[in-house]
Amino acid sequence: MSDKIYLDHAATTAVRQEVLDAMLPFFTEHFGNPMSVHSFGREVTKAVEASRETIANCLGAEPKEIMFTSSGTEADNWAIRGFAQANSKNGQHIITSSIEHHAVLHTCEQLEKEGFEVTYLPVDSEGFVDPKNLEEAIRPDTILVSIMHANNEIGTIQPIEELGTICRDKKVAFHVDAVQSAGVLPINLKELPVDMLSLSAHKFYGPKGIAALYVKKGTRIKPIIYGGGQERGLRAGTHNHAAIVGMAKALELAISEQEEYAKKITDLRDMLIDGILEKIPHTRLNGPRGDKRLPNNVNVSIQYIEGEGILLHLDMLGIAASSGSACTSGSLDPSHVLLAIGLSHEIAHGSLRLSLGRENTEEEIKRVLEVLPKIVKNLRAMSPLYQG
Amino acid sequence: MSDKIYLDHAATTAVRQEVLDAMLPFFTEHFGNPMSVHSFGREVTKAVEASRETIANCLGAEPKEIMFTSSGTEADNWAIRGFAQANSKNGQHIITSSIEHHAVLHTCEQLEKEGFEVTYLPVDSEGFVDPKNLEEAIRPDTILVSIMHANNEIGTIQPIEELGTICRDKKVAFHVDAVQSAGVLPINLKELPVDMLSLSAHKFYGPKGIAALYVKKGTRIKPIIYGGGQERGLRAGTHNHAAIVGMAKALELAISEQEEYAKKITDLRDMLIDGILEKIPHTRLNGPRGDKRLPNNVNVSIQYIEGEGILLHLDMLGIAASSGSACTSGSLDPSHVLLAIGLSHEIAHGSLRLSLGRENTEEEIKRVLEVLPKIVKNLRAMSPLYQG
Amino acid sequence: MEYTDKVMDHFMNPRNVGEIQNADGVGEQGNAKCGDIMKLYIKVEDDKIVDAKFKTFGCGAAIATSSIVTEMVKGKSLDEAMTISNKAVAEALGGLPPVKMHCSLLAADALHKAIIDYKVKNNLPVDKCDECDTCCHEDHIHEEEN
Amino acid sequence: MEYTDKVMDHFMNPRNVGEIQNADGVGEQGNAKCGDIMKLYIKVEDDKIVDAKFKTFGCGAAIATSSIVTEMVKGKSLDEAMTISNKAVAEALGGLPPVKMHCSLLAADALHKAIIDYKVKNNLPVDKCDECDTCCHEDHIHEEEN
Ligand SMILES: Cc1ncc(COP(=O)(O)O)c(C=O)c1O
Ligand SMILES: Cc1ncc(COP(=O)(O)O)c(C=O)c1O
Repeated sequence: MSDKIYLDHAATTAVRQEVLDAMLPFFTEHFGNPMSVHSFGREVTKAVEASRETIANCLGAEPKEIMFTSSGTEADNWAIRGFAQANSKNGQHIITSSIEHHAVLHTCEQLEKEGFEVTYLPVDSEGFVDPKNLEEAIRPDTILVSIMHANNEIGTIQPIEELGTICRDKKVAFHVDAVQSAGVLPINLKELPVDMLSLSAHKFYGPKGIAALYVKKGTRIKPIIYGGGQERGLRAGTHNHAAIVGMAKALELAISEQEEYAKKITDLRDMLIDGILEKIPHTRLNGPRGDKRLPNNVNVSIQYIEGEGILLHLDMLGIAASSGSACTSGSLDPSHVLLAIGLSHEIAHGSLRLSLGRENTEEEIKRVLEVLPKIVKNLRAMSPLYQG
Repeated sequence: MSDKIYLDHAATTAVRQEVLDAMLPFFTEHFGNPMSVHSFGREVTKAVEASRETIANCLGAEPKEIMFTSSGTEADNWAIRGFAQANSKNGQHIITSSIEHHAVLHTCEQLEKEGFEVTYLPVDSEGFVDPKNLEEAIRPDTILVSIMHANNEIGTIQPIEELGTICRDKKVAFHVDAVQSAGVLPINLKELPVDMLSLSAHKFYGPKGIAALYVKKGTRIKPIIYGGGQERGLRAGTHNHAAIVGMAKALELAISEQEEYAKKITDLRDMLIDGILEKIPHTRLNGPRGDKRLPNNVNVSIQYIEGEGILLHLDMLGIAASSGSACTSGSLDPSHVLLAIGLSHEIAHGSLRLSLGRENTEEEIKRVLEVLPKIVKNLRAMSPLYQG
Repeated sequence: MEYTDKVMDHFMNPRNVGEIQNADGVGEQGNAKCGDIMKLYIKVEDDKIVDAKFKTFGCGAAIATSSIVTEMVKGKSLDEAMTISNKAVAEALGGLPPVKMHCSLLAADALHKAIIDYKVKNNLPVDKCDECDTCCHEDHIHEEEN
Repeated sequence: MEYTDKVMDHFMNPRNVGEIQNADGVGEQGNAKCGDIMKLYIKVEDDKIVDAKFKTFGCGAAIATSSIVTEMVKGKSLDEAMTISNKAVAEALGGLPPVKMHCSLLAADALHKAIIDYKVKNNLPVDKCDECDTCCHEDHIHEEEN
């Protein structure tokens, strides 16, 4: 990576060396199928179940409540579709927010086409769901509420506990997309009123292709992938056990370093936010400040210019950032999250997300603060909207 | 592995060292998200697209026709459910066979619950689908036929070309589960009348957690996993690019060694089949002989005893085998495949699958032929069914 | 799914395999269709089981439970033997994988049947044994099948 | 999605950025809501475009197409310039990613509008340009968005 600066950790992270080391024996040596009745299978079963236990411990869950999937996206799809289909006789109404990840939103939209009704709760200018709005939106036929823990674009941390308590009181199931927060924020499912929770390893220095859905004991959910009897008959497909081992290792490391990491990264984050707002006129921070913001998320709107141009210039200097969610970067529409917090299309187009990670340093932040103002100046000089 | 003998390659294979080597840089070094607009993303996009092209070339397909999924199971689910849902206005009838993998059968059964009609074609005593039966089963409202290339339990290779021609003539889409055959048998989609085809890397010395669905240009299919715009908006979830790279490498190696490998392994297979039938009385071969059988598959029924006992004894000697599909080994019902070819429950319970692979040697086969008769004798002495 | 060492020991080195010629009681449980048949032979003297042998067609657990049940009953009175439950058989083996629990059912049932067979042959009063009709149990626990 | 070297060159070193004071024709296309606005200024002498400048709010492709279109028109007669198509602009850049094709549409349209503006101001006959109403095109090619 040499002198490149990676500031797109919300899109994905590198596998940590310790994690890769833990995975390596499981490719060529311990490669069996855990469903098999022989030593090659048993040794893998042991590794899979030990990993499940580690992950459960990290989250305050029971091992049986952890189900492996291939991605956070699959976990979100499964939680929502699987629950909706298993419980549709109790009602066909689902509640979510307008700033969820597309894995949640597009699943909900598809369910609407299949006859479910979905309410998309608005958020305030910092991206918060108002618990009162949730309370009012719950109807007798509401079966499920899905609200993300932390937003992937603007870093807003939702009042999960409060929202979950409302759901519990009204006897509605509560799913939390914790893909951005797992490993970064503490999550204790022993105490949180949460029925399902998604997490994805590649966001916390684990491998891609592996994720998990926490499904609280007693929660009825149908499979979305049918086949062999893996995951207690609920999610078929040969276990990706090397990745499972890596996920457990990565989460364990993240949890053990969490406090220290959060402190360091919050300092860098605030340095970056303050620096940008100070050095570049006509900018605004998207999402809240302080401890209700993901410690590694910076998202600013830079008026009069379009985000991709900034990304390209940064990229030429070896700095990797994103404009809105990585998953929508190929799209032309401005981020649905930025529109939902009230930005105009024009301003939403000029957003820049810098998401920090373990290896980032103060020097790197300083370098960004040095080059970014010049890039912006350059692009603004070209903009018909900027009256310098 | 020392002196262990692995004869369960149909369940899964070890990652080849060359494959792991190809994957390694993509965990810690080239780790970006291919959806991102920066060099970390671009280098990964290149690797993913190059892998797609390699796989396409291996199969005689176009790169755009290769879609990555997380498992053969997901590919099968997607092909059947995705096609059924996208084309249900043309009809709601699906045809498959009674010896498909559970990934196909359970998906079909679920679709039946949702209103589709499914015909399960019978097979003959060697496991072949009769093309005449297919022709007769196709109705005006038939939209899809799904027949596996090679059976995972008894190795029967179906007359895919003939079956596909019937489908094409009747304008019905044709899906082929090639999870057991890809990399082992030649597959040329330029010439085969096939619209969709599933393959899974961990069956040909690639990593677990990655597979592909070939979707012929012009085939309408709906997603089963919604979210970001990956795979042209048809299959969401961050790309598991290290595994994708590994899959391409593994398939490329398998194809380049295919002829030589098939020859070697067929000899070992026949040596094993002949040896068992000769040395152990009251045994029968399940599936055909010759070139209509997977070159690496041996499946025998050993009368009067139950399969698990044999597996456990073999395992104690370091020999890994399976009794029916690995995916159903935890189940108590005898294999649906063995029942479908006409075996009684009792005989089906006593089946043993030995599936060979790259590293197996003649010496290993000899060792199996030495110990297996003793194990069988032992267990039969304990059996109330055996009148010695 | 994993067997305990004790299960593996009884599977690899089953005790009391065979038939008892002129057995005082014989119990058969299961059928080949389900994948397990157990045949249990007992020799009775003074209301005590003095010998027991078995023949079993079945999985590792079926063979191990057969083996241990023959050990458990030897020296026990008929009444004592009748109280040996499925749970006790499983526990004596250090537990069985959930998916295999039905095999311990089979062993106790075969034993109870052998005792009833003896009692009937000897015109002794028989308490109805309700549990003896287990086969291809509907409640196979598929959930736990890993 | 990947840009050609030529696109990156025109993006990093855009030619003819700026406004022309007292331009003979000005064309504006797109709007900020869609994420791109292009403003194209031309100077005309003897029916020939002798200078062109642009200002653009937009993505990399929008800036690169703006830059190259100003190069392409210089020295061309108005009629020649009017025939510069979207396709030609994209081709001049060595191609654009499918998802970005609409940006080349924008550039040609702004050019055509600037020429029409000149003609209207100078009371010259104007051929109707049908293509000039592109914005937030419904046909954004989402299929190719990798
Ligand atoms: C909040 C959120 N949910 C879901 C996902 C999807 O996770 P994955 O990339 O593992 O499919 C992401 C990542 O892009 C995310 O940020
Ligand atoms: C014929 C067949 N189809 C599908 C599958 C499922 O593939 P995977 O293990 O990749 O989910 C298998 C493997 O178990 C198989 O043998």
